[in-house]
Amino acid sequence: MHPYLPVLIVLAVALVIGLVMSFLSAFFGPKVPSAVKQEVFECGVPELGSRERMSVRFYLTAILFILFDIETVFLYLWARTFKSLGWFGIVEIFVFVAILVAGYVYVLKRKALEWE
Amino acid sequence: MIWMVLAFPLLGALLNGFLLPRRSKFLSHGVAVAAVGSAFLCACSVFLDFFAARRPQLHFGFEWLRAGKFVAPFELAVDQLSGLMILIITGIGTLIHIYAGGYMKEEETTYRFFAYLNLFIFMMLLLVLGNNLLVMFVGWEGVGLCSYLLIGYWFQEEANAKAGMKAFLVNRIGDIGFLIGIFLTFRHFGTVSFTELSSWINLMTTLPDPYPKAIFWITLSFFIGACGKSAQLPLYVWLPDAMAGPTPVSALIHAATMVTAGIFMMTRMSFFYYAAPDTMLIVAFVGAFTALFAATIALVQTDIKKVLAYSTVSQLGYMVLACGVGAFDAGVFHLLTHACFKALLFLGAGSVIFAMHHEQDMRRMGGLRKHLPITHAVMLIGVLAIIGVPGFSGFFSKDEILWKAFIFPTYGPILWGVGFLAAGCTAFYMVRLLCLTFYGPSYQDPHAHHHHHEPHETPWYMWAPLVILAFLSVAVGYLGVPDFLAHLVGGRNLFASYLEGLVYIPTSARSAWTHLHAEHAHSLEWGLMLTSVAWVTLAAGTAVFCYVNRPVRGIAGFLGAHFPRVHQLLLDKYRVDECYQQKIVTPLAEISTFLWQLFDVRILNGCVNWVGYLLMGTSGIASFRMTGSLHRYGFWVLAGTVGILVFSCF
Amino acid sequence: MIELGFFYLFAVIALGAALGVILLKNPVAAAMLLVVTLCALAAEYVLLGAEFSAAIQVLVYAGAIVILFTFVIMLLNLGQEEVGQLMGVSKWALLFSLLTGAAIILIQRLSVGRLPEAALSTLGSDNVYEVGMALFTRYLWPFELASLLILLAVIASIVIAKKPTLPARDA
Amino acid sequence: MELPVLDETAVQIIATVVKFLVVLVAVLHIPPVMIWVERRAPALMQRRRGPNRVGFFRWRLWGLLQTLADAVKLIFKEESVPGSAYRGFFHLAPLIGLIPTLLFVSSIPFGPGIEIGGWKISLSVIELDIGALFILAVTGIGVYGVTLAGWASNGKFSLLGSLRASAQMISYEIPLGLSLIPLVLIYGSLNLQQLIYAQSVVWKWGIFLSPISFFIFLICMFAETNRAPFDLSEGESELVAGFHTEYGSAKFALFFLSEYVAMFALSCLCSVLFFGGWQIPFVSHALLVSLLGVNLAALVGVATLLLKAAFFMWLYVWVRWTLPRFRYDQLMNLGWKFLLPLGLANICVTALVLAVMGA
Amino acid sequence: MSSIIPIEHSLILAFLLFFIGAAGVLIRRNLITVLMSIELMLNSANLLFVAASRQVGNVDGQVMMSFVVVIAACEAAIGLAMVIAIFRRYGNIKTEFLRALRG
Repeated sequence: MHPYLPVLIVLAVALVIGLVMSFLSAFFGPKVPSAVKQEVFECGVPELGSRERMSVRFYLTAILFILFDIETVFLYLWARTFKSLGWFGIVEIFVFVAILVAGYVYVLKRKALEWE
Repeated sequence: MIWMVLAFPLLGALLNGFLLPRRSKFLSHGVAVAAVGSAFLCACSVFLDFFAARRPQLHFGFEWLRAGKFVAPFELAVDQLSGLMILIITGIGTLIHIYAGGYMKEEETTYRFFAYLNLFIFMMLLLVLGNNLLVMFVGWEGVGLCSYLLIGYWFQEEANAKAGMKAFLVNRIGDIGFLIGIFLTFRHFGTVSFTELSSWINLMTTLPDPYPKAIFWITLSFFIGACGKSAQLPLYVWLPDAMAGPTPVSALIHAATMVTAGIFMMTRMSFFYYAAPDTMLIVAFVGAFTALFAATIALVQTDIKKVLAYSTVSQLGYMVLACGVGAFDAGVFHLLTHACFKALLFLGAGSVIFAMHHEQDMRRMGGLRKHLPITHAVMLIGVLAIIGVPGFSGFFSKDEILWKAFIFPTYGPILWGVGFLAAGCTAFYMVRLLCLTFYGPSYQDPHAHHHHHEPHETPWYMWAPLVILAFLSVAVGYLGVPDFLAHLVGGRNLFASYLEGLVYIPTSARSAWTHLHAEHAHSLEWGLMLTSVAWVTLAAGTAVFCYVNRPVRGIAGFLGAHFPRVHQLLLDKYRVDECYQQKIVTPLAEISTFLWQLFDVRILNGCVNWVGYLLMGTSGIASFRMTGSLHRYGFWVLAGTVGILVFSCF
Repeated sequence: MIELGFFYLFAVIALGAALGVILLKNPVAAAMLLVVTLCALAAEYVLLGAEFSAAIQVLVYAGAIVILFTFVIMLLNLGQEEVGQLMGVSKWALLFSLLTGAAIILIQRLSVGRLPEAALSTLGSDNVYEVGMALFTRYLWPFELASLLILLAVIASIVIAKKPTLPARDA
Repeated sequence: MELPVLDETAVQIIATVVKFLVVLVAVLHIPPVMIWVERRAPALMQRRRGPNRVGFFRWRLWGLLQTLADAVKLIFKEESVPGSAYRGFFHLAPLIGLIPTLLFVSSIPFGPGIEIGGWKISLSVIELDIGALFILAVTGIGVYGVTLAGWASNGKFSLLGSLRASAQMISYEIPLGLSLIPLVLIYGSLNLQQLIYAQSVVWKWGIFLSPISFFIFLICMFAETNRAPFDLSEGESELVAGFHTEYGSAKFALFFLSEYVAMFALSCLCSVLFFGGWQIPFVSHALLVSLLGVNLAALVGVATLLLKAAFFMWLYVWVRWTLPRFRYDQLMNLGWKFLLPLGLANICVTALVLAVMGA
Repeated sequence: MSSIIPIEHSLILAFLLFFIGAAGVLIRRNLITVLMSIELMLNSANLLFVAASRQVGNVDGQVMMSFVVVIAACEAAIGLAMVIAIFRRYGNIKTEFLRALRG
């Protein structure tokens, strides 16, 4: 058996069961819609919607996330081959990490991660 | 090891220029001194290696340039000449670096100063170590650049910036000579390497015409280069102005090392010069007259650094004279002694200026002996050395030159006479400088805002280099005691025998230079020597008589009273600068303006504009597809890809 | 054969989702379908024996890059109405059919006796280890350069995104 | 029991489905039990009673059936969708949140293999050589559930809550990933089952060989599940209920379910990585097998793992009622400016120590 | 893992993906969708790398694929930063506003 077949099985079964569960109330619950019920909850004040724009910091966080996500993946590769590579690998990965840490320091210096 | 000699100063320059924090003066000074000091130690090791082997060593770096037949490797050579030069450059350089830390203490941007200074050392080493003309030329231009940067170190003042510019431009004229020399050399010999050139010259003895006309032009071109760098007539004008730079710079660059590059270069190519007797005569006369010319100007100057600057020009004239009469070893020996005592004099003058809070006018000094005892003592030694008092180094080197000039077969006595007069002037103005500065009553300007500061001796790290230099100013003379004196105690001229094998006369040219090794009556040598000693003593005595303990009148007052026009002429430095301005600079500027108006504005711009108008008028026809829409562009790119794909299917 | 069936299944999912990415008006929907495409491709990588590629595809591509897209869409709060319509589609049909035909013919012609036989036996079972060894020995310099590239990208994007630009000139 | 008609593949497929269904049924029981614990525990701490009425006729069972009643009630509630919502994603978001957590919990090795009728069956639903990377990948996908839920609701509290929650989750994914690397360095494998086998004796447990990793992992466990003290995304005082403000009835229950499943999965993972998984301390598995046989020993293993996981589940509750909530800037600073450098330093030090010891 | 998927299948799939991506770049006016379409094109290249790696029998293709992922990450980061900058400047992100190349 292909080792990834269970992933597919789990995915399929979970999808079916999840769909069933999320439509349980559609079967069992009452359906009495009204205009007020369908408004977005905004603590009772008249609805404004979500039209205002969000802080650019979320974007910067995601950028930093990408940076370190890639680093993490490569670190896993290195960790897996660590026993064969020895000191050579250490030096190599230290250079790699050092360069990325430079980016991290830059981000900190630009105060891109300061949440007010 | 030889690469380390080059690497340390460069590293120091890079560290000071780019990497180190710039606030700490102590750090930048320390790094600079450490860089040059390490280079000096390495140079000593290189020199000892060479000295033990007694054989020139070539160090191949990498192939630098290759264009057709033209090959220029980056190659260094250590031989008698460059080995000696690297010792002078790094040794005296170290002392001056140490001194400069004190002198530049009140500056804000010392890192810049030391970065330039280290860079200069690097470039100078490159100049002397290069084994071909191109590497030497890199160093040649490099030292010019550093000199420019350092003269204009206080560039906030316009005069300094202009002085730097002047030095740079005047040197350009010499550099053009140098470049033409390189071109001619390559054209006629197909190589620019010194070792190969020297073997070429030896081979040429077999040719029917041993002296091709080209050698005259080649040597003349190189001599123009030497005139620029070594401040000879008529290109000397930049050197006095170069005193605008800080005094350690004057000591290092404009006295001890860079200005001697011309003499170094001619010695390096002595085999060429020996083969061109016509050039040699020109060289000898230019040298002799420069020596006298500058010495007479120095008689009346009042700025302490200007006196020393003209003195440098004059001494360089002696060295060039030595080269011109074929006594390259005497020239190099004078180079060595001059490097020691002139560096000493400049640094001493620097100490005086430092103690006087940047007062340079000698008429406002006087009586400093009791305030600056150490400086006084070393300056005294320096003056005795330069005027050629027996027992001091200048005596041996200058007399050797005069002697070699005297025995020169063509116009020898005339050359000797000019040099002899210059020696007297030298003695006079140097003693005058000493008297005005250190003896007599004080003439400090009472209105100066810092009058409540008594002049005081400099800190130890400023006078210690002076003491070392003073010792050297005496000691190095004994390396080159002339044979007839040395024989008295059973020795010989150590320096000449050291240089043997480097300076040699090509076989074909031997006949023209027989006098150099001919036997002469010792009585003649003794006679000339005693004459010059007497002459120097007379001149020095007159100066002492005129200036010690007297109001500042002396010869200036005497000349001013009886020969006002002569005095004015000397004060105006023979109006050379004005003449250049009127006869060369102004017409050049006018011609340039005319050409600019005619060619650039009318013809060139006209053509370009016309083409532009034409294109602007017609481009609309072709640009209707350029909608600026990326989609459209992308579409056509993709369509092209599809076309290629479809095409490649069949 | 089962593998081939799954290959077709995921190929269809990937292509369908990709079509959705370029045709749907709602950018968030497009981003989600992009995730589907990426995951389907990851499945294809697994079928091709490239476990590590599949992992990096899901982890970095689907998990990080598309998150960035989503964040920006939400940041700019692009609703459906702000999305422009498609440009002219008719020539695309032509181009598409031409290109498909050309490519299929080309691939067929290329593959007749020209492609090397699949050399499965040389690929070991420990995929992560092998990729790691290749990356850290033969691809040492590209690897270090990649880190520099990321560094530059981070700096550039922060400079571009953080600095307020000039007010609109003609919009 | 002989099943001669089945070949290996078929058996494994059936076994996978059965194992997953068992896991699914098990995790479906987690929220009710946990909610009961979460209401009884503070009551215990605060010396009050908590829910204790709802029972089965006269057996009250300490109120255990209260949450069951809650669940049933949720299912029978009306499902209300805001008019301005993006309907498709509104319905899909809880599923997108749930499925990755189910994949996550399926990849936990609950015990050593069992043997039924001669077929060897492992006790993890999904067993991959790149297990650790797989878990990181599905965690990454899980972020979309939160993001989509908030965006699809199209309300400002929901959107802000979801952006905050997803930013928080991605921020803590990095230290989470970094904290596992020292273990990979030490044990040399990404396969979870092999990691457990590598921790065969107590002093080789992850917590002893890499305590800093455990520290980072523990903090990330709380942050990844948006639990107290990191439950900023649903700070009632400012954001009402965060990304699931607009959700009700069964879909709300699904969010609940996925949160608790994630907690459970992370607790199990923590036990697997740092506490020897299903192994009983000081008792070797071989001994257990010789005493009880393979299958019984495996069941003991499962029980051991669940016990260890239960401790961390209890820790979740305990911390929630002990620590106050962080501020958002403190949360992000903790993740980016403390845990990230700490994780990197931890990796570097571990690698250097290993290299020195190896050389 | 044992059965062979002929490389032609991967080639055709990669080609179709690339075309869909290219079409997306060309027909969409929304910059973000354009960027996503570029990701599709990059992915088709990735698929080719992985398929070729299997065909040739070494992992070089997979290594290249991971570099492509790095490049895609950088491209997305900078591209989206530019989207933000453009949005600030023009107030929307339709591509027809970007006509600086108009002749």
